[in-house]
Amino acid sequence: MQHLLSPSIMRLVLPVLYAVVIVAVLPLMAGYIVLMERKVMADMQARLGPMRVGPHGLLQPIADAVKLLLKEDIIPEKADRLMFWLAPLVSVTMALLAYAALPIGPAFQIADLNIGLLFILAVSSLGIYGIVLGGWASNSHYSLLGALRSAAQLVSYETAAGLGLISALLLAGSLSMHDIVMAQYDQGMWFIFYVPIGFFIYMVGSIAETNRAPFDLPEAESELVAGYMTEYSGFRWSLYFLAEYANMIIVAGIATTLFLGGWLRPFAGYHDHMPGTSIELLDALPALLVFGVALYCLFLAPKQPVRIQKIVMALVGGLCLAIAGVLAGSLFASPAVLQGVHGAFWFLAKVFGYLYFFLWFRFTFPRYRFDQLMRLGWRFLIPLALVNLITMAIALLISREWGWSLRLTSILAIVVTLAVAMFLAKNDEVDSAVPVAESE
Amino acid sequence: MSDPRTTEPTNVSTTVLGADEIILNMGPQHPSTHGVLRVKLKLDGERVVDSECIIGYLHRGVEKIAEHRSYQQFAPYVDRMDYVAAVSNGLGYCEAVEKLLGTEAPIRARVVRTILTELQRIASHLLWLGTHALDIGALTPVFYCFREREEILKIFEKYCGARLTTHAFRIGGLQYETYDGFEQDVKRFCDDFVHRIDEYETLLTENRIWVGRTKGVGILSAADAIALGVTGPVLRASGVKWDLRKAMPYAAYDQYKFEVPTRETGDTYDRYVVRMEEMRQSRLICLQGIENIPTGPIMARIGKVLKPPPGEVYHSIEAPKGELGYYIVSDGTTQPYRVRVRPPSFINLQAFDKMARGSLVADVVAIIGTIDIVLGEVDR
Amino acid sequence: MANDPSEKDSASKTPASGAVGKPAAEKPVEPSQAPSAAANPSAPPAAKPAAPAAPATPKAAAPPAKEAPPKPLPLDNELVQRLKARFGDAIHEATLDRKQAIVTIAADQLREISRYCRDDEKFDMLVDLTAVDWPKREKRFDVISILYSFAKNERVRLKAHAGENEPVPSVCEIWPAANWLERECYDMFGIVFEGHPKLTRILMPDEWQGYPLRKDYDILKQDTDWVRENLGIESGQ
Amino acid sequence: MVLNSILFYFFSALAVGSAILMVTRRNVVHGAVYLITTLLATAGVFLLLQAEFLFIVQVILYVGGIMVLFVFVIMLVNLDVSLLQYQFNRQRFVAGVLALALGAQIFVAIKMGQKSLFPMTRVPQMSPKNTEAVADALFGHFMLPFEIASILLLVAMIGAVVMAKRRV
Repeated sequence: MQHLLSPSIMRLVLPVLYAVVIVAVLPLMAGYIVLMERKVMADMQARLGPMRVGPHGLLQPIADAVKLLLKEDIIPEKADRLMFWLAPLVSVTMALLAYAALPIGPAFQIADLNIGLLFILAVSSLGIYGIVLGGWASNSHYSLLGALRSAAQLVSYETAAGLGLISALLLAGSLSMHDIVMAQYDQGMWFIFYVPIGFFIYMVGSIAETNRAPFDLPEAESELVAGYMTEYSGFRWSLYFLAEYANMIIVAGIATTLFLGGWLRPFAGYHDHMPGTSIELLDALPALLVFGVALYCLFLAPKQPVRIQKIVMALVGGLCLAIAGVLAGSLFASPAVLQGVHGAFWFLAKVFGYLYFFLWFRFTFPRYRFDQLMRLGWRFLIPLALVNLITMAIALLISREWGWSLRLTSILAIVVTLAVAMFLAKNDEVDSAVPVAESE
Repeated sequence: MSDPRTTEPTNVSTTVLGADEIILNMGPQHPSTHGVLRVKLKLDGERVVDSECIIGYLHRGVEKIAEHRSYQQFAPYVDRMDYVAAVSNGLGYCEAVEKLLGTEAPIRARVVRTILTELQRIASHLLWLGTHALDIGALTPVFYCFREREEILKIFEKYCGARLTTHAFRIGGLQYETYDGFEQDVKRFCDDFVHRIDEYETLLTENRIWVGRTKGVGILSAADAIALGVTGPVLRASGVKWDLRKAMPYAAYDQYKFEVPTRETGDTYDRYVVRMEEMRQSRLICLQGIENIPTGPIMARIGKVLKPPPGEVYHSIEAPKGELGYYIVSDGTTQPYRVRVRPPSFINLQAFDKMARGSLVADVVAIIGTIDIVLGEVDR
Repeated sequence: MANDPSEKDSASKTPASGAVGKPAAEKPVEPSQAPSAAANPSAPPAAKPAAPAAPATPKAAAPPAKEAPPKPLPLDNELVQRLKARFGDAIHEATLDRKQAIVTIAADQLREISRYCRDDEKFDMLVDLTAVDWPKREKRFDVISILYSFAKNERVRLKAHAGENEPVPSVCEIWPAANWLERECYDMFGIVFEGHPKLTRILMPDEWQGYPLRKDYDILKQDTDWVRENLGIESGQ
Repeated sequence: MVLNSILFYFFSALAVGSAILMVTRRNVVHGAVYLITTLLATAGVFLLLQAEFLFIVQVILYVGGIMVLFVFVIMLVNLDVSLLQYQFNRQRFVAGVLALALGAQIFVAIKMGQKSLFPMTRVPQMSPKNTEAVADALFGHFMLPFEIASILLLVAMIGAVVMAKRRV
């Protein structure tokens, strides 16, 4: 196959293949994240969540997708047709474009740009246009107000999230995502342990950036109803929906790559062998885990009330069994294949772990008011991120110049930053207590 | 560009961006107006300059109907007014007519009435907490609150067959004897409930965002509260220690010890704390009540046909929303000549404009929630 | 049925039978089903037939322990004396009905007496403000305002008689609570409170004709007019 | 190489086309969108020249930052007033002279660069890590201008805040 195509074309085939896989899998993954969200929400609220479509609601995303396709797609009469059509497209394309540099496995990366992280940030920040143009095109006062509010929120929290990321970049020394993960492998420590405050700031910034949880203000404002998405319906609305969940996965991917060691297995550097075989315990873990899930599904299958649900549960069990087989099989294959397959598993596991926090925040915290949200962003998060960046840089400098171990200096940096955070929080408290007088 | 706005702002404050005052309509069909309430807000940018509540969408003319029904026949209508606290409505009406007749319900009936009314108060506060937290964005408390409220509604259903509009009491006492296992059910609910309240507290009370959204929002001073005739938890949160169950005890409240919680600043957070404390106190009353429900008749000796002597009476009770009063004029026939209901939600809602003025649009939802109105009672 | 006989006496006896007569005639049809449905199964059947046979007897036997004498007795405590001293003949009479103080005052003095009650007598909360319609009297409306004093933990009821189109002084500046209450009184009875900041209908639609809670307000006529006006057909009521 | 030049012509055509469209649109929002496409097209050209950092800076700065501001202002200022006014003022003569001058300039540029119009030779391979190269230049060699520029921006920001503050 190699000689058939010229090398320059050959260089394109693999990335295009990955791109097709990602674009195909993404809507399915977004659908199942929605299901995961509804199930976790139900679990936290002492109820069951969707149970009717498929066993334990497993076919719910497919049902939702079909519904959205069949729903009537209304365009408001005096709306700006070109913009109304263009806005969701902009949102979705920018969200999908950001996957180009996301390293899912050591090999599974569409394009290892040497400005990878910057590219993802730039492209995901273009998503604002989708929102603002959507709000404008719907020609209704409220959706415009909602659009401008979410745009303002996105812009201000991007700075905070960006500064949070830079503190991790200091350690990595390169913008390419692949090198960042390799840096964490070389230093033998995930960056979250060196710069946890940067991770915290990035998490809060990313939640605000994707308009979720305590910051999902534009949709939930009492008079804005659904913000910029009010006038959209049917498939067009699902494009926005897909863009939002794609953004969520990207944000989780960036956090995993930068702070949680991308596709690295926990204790990546630690090598021991189970007696008698060449397999390491930690490598076998994913296979065992998925195998356990498969057994549980097969165990549940006969107990499903409806026959169709029995079949679907059995299918799911079979699918998990297959994945477990692949994972186990790769144990015996060459290290490259092992790292590739397990890398993808660990990356996805961390992404879903990170998303679980998103969902957790959504169901415990009430919503911020818009001025509180802005105050938190500008008065607390951005100064804290700056301070964290400076202290981290100093810590790095000390460890390089005077040879102290980075762990020690980073702990000092964290203590200093926390002290500053306390100070910032205290005077932030005083301001927010008197909103009325302040603006007169 | 006008100089810094030291002068009185002109009625139409035109700012550089030309965003002059806009009129914003909330309701009557709106997710967080607790029923068909329409609020016209005049906004200057984000700040509420003036507000006007337009009500009457649920007006069914209960007082007109009362003039064409006999005393017993009107009792079920009373449940439909504040449909969230039907039992206490019934208690107020029955006691008012008993006062009109000059009789009193036997002690056993009064004790059972007190227990059921206190359970209803907890149920009403639970519904308030759930919807109030939902309006401010906390998605979870509403499901916990409704789980507890379900227990109470089961007790009502076992006792009188209905969950919401119960018509649990009759003029002169009770219609049904308490079902066996009534004490155990109430005991089980009370024992379990104390942990549940702590669950809500952990979710909300120290939650920085909840405090940020409620502290300093919708402040009502004690003087304004009294002047506006506001009663109930809203009044107590403004610092006035006044509860009809203590000031003018009715039913069997004089036999039980309980506290009247009050707070000082009278903002949304204080009203939240007062109502949470009230739920704990109601639980204590129920526990004291079921210790010994006295034996004896459950119905006073009044005839089938009630013809109270001509005259008038005003009797009021401490309903979950405030002072619920009945002013009944009798002309000696079997049908009341005039029944006037003093609706706490109607008068508390009047204080909305005082609270909402100067606050932000996002707070309007919290303020409507904190007054705890039910439109059935506002419109009657 | 159980309520039938008493229904007829009430129709004839009530002074307001005049215009109300026509609807009252249909009334017995309606209520008779309601009570039988409401009459609970547990009451022994034997007792029911006995009741209609002798409607007169339960009336006498019914309220054996009725202490409140039919006519409210005159009241003369310090409050009434101070009021009389201050306002003289504006205080028409003071009675005690079912142990509740009622002071009947002249309508035009309502604002001064209310201000006096709030400032000097410490009745700082207006519990309720409503009206009762006695169409037979020449001053047909009773404007009732119920006051409560936190200090003395006591209630008093001021009753002022007002004629059909006779404006009553508004107490809005004394108790802001009166704002909506007076609007409701105007909406339901048509009593004009002069000095009220915005006296408009509060519960009924703004363009509603007639005042619902008046005794001579006939729902049926109102309904047929509305149907004829808006739908252009004859309502079959 | 063929792919390279195809892309180059595609991007430049896109840039010129959307620039023309931008000017002629009556609806301001459409104009803004076409301006964004122009900027993205020029970013594409940077990418073709292997200047990845410039590509990213162009995308983040112009399209992600400045254009968002443009769109914000367009949406906040209610436009139905300006749409009614006549868009073009009557200085036709001045416009004509300017157009001629610009035309002459372009003609001279083309005349001089005749050889490199159709780039046959490959652009010299930039060092893969041009981000470091840019960083060294900025903070090493051109430290002073960089600081002056940042102070200038700071002053501008403070000025904006003061102006906005006075109005509130």
